Amino acid sequence: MSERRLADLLAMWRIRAFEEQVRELRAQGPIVGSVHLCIGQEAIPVGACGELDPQDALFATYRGHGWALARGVPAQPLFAELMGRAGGVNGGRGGSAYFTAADYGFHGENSIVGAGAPLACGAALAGRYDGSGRVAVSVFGDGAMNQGAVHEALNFAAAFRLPVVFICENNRYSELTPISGMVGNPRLSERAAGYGMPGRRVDGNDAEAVRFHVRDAIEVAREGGGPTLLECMTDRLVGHYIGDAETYRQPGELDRIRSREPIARLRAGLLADGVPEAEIDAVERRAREEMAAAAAAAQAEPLADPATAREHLYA
Amino acid sequence: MSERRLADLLAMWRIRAFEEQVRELRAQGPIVGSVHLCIGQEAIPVGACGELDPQDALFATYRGHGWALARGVPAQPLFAELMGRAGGVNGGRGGSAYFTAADYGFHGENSIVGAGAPLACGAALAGRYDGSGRVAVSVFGDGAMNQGAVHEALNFAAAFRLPVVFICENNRYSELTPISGMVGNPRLSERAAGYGMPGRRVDGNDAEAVRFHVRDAIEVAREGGGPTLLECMTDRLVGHYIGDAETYRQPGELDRIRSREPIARLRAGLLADGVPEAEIDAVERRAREEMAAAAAAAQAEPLADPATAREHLYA
Amino acid sequence: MRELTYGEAVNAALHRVMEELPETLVYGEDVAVPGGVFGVTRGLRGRYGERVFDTPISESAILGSAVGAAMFGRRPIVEIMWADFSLVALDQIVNQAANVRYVSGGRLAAPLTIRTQQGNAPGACAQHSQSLEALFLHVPGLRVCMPSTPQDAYDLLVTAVHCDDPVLVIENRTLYFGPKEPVETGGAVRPVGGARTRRDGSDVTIVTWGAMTHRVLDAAGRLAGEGIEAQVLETPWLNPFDLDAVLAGVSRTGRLAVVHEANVTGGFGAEVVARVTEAGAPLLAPPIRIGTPDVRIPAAPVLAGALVPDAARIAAEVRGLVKG
Amino acid sequence: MRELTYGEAVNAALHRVMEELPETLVYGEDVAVPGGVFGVTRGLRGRYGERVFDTPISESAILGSAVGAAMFGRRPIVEIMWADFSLVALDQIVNQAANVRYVSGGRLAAPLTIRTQQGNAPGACAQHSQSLEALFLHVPGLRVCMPSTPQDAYDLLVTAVHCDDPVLVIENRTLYFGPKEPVETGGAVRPVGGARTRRDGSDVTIVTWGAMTHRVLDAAGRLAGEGIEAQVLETPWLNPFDLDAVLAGVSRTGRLAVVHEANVTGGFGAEVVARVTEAGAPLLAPPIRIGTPDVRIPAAPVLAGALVPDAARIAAEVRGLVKG
Ligand SMILES: Cc1ncc(C[n+]2csc(CCOP(=O)(O)OP(=O)(O)O)c2C)c(N)n1
Ligand SMILES: Cc1ncc(C[n+]2csc(CCOP(=O)(O)OP(=O)(O)O)c2C)c(N)n1
Ligand SMILES: [Mg+2]
Ligand SMILES: [Mg+2]
Repeated sequence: MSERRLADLLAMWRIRAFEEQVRELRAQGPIVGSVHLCIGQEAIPVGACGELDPQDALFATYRGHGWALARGVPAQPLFAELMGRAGGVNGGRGGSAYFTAADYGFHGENSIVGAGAPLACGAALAGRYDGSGRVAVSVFGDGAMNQGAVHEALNFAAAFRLPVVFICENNRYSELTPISGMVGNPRLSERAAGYGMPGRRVDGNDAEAVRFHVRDAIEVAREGGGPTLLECMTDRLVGHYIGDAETYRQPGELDRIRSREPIARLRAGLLADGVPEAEIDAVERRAREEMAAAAAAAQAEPLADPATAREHLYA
Repeated sequence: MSERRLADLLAMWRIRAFEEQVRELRAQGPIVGSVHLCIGQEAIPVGACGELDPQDALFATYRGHGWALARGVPAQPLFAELMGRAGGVNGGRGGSAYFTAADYGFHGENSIVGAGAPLACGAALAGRYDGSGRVAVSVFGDGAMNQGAVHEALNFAAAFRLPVVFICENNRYSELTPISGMVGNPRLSERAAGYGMPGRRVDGNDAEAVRFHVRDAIEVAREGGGPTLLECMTDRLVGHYIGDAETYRQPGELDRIRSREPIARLRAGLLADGVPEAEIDAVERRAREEMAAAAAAAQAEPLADPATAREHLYA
Repeated sequence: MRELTYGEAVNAALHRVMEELPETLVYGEDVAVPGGVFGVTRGLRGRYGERVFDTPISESAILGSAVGAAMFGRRPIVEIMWADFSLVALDQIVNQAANVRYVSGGRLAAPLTIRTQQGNAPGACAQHSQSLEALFLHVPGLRVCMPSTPQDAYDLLVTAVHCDDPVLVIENRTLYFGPKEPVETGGAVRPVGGARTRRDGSDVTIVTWGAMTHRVLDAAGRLAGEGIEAQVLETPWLNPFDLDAVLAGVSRTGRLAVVHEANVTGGFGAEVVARVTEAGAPLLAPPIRIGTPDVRIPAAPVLAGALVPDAARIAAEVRGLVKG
Repeated sequence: MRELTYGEAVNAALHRVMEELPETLVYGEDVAVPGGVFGVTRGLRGRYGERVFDTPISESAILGSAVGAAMFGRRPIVEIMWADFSLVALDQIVNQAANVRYVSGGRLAAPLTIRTQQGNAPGACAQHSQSLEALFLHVPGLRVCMPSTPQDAYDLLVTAVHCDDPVLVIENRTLYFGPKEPVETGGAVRPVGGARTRRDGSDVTIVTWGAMTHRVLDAAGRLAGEGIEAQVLETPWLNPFDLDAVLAGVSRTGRLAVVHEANVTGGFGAEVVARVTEAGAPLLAPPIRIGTPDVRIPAAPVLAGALVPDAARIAAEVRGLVKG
């Protein structure tokens, strides 16, 4: 049991350490443009991705670095992508907010809010004909629940009982605006009933809780039971994007958030269970070292070649 | 009591007689292009429009002739519009599926499925600032519930508690396709809870039932209680558009539909209550004569003037 | 050769690709059990079962799922009933489909075909009458064609479905029920691109596409009666566009007229004129564009008729170009 | 005169119209309490309260409600954060807003202003880098402008809000935080339309708009060093478009180059070239268009930099045009 939890800790630390390297690289210059970090939300990809099989499809958002890592995409080509290196997963064409890594079962970020949900329906639909038994996971935020494309995808999947697991990462903000004021019913998972699919609110800061519900939803999906909507409650420990002044935070909000953030929580739990602190700290150190090395290696790679900028527009 | 019901009967007969004239004119030639009749659905506009005040806004669909008539738009300029006459409510520019008659509180049909719902939110929003106490009614079909714009409008109205009454005319078909197979939960009104607004299924073939629920929803809206979704169950007695072969009808379906259609039902009810048949038949005759006269008068009007075709594009 | 109407030719092409490409799917609103609002997809559901299905009225879900399915080895052929309706879901075509191959550096592809139809028809309202090809022609990553004959309706659709890029096939409902013509079916899949000389002539080159082609041929016939010989060059493929064919024609005739149903400003006619001008082709007179004026389309036929170009107006303007 | 950046000028214009037109509303994603993701709408919520509010991420509801509110006497000023996002809701602009006045024969109007911003910025992905003005310029019923200076950012927005038609004001995020410049605020509302001669010259007329204007001026400066005098004519108003100003310039210089950030094919540059050609303006050389090649925009700055026109490339192509 504590093995699994130590593995979760490592997986979460790998994501957080990756994101902290990204923040550093963005500050120093090698990474340019707007970057959306998932610090504080690591438990969701870590809990979910372990339940996916190789043939499954995963569609995330611009806040997708953690999802790519949890899905198994190596850190170096991700760093390389963010730094516009030729060795990036898309040779620098995707960047931080819009890369794919299909070889690893990561079918891409999307920087149009909600636009990935219909794509996920298509991946699930394809599974109807290719005998793969594929399940598609569609990840989006709380704010995306108010976007037409997400609605159409939820109904499309429900009407055709497509094997899709819709994971709404409810971090309580749509960019700089609290979701609470942007909906009539803040329990987003309650929309599921209207579509005729199960909907659950999940503790998104607990990888184990996420794992349980995702496994359940995938089981239903694989058996032909159709889609599920999981509303994973979490928080951003950082701004919406790097540079966000976070003026919208309430007094004491960040303390409250830090007190329940997934890594600190798991760390406390492991200590309480008698796991030696040294062992726990070693996990953090290992993740940090791995990411520092990957970032440095990626930074040493050559930039994308401008001469190739026009290639691959058409077959 | 039977006065009100006789008035309803007259109002419904006016709509049906109008539509039958339209069908005739479409067959003969004066009306060209695709036309969507509301025969069988008359009880919904008749029940709803009596509850609207002059300052209220009404947005319908391409199946909106009945809504315009019930709102008080005279028949002749409607016939004229459908026949491309200069005297049409839009001088022939709107046609059967896309006319407005703002002077009568009819803010238009729309021939893009679901597109009118956001417009209705705007009319309600305007009322926040102009002190009119305006309520906006947004009418759409069952199929439109699967369109992104309707979802966004429902949430937008709920989030801001806008005074909008959403009336879904559930005639069980989206064009030629049964709605039952296009949703995961056929009780469309159950989507309301997810948005945080009341949702009701209403007998849409009973003007009195529609009146009761619309009045209730308008009362809530005017008091600042926000929007309501009313799913009015009804049936088309005719094709989706004139020319529809209706190959999708099940054996016995049309008989079933005719047995519950609003005019026959109300007629039977009035007879049962002892209203003399002659009086009831007089209502039908009166409506038919009125519409025949209006159609003839409109047909005698001059066509729109081609020389004006470029006017009014910009202020 | 089979005698087919334009609509029947589209149907024959769909049957062929469903037969020869097991990865194809056909779906959209009312396309399966009802066989399409214009009957163009008739018989597919019965023949290919689950590979053909009706959808909710959800263009974003239709197009987006087609992109997703295409990324996973399917070849979806989806229908957007009217081009006007693509505007509720343009993101899925422009921001999604068009980016898949390029951004992934060729690791992923989106071989989907989007069938739609457009243009004005008597009585159609402003929301059901637009000619929107210019919007799609400004989007790198898409292929776009507009057949006007039964043979091209067949050939271009077959080519589109075999193409590994997202292709938009823009049909026209006023052509579906036109005359039957001999159509060669089952031939080799033709490459993407190409133009058609529908009539030869030495006085002026008229470039056109879509349903306008027929009005242009009518106009050319009238002009011939007056001794004006117009070359009518149809470009059913607009992306890629066969500029060479246009330049070849213009270099012979020295005059260019471009005719399309879309409103003039920002229409693809501007691109054609610009390319010919940039190429420095010597012209005897400035080129002209003939299209719908920049207004919305009114429903009344008598009003729309005063706006959408007809043979008489096309002949008059071309006559003015030639006679100067 | 106040010294304002482009972004501050937009903010000043919003404050002015909110002050002088009580029927105005400002809403969109993050525009109210946060003051906009670029800070451009700062201070409005505090000052005008309920007339300024944040919305759900629902572009169809934002745009559609603005059309509806405009039909009922309001003057909504709504923000679409990136022009790329308008593609999820284009129906509300094209099929709804643009039709209100025409179809109602002038009985109804939709005086709304849509503020958005577009273009590439270092690191921006393909879904956040497009220049889409050509799509809107093909839509009769809309007005479209693209300010590039603080003064125009102020003036054009004030004019747009006072205009009784739907107006799209396309800003550019790379300009918001540019240098402060003296801006005359509070002046009379200027009419819709017009062009600006940003630099005079006798050898070639370069027509441009949006952020490209600055790169063109840079290029013109370089060319002057070589003795090539370029007239730089900015057309911040694209609908209506000031063709007369272009023809006047071209008639003096005899050469035309059109520069825009959008990809070339189907860009508005084609319309400019087509109109000048149709007008029969005598040219010493065929006109040229300079824009982004027809590809998607890659995120890596080194890749995007090879595609989006810069001063060096503009200078080189214009040099080629003049030197022949
Ligand atoms: C269609 C569209 N509208 C607006 C945006 C701008 N935008 C980017 S992220 C974002 C907020 C999304 O909030 P949420 O869905 O909760 O995801 P989170 O960022 O919190 O993970 C917005 C409005 C966009 N990218 N696409
Ligand atoms: C966005 C859009 N998609 C598709 C259509 C074509 N269409 C017109 S009516 C219709 C069916 C609508 O069904 P429903 O909402 O149930 O209304 P009903 O016609 O039954 O009254 C469809 C698909 C359209 N007009 N707009
Ligand atoms: Mg969020
Ligand atoms: Mg229906």
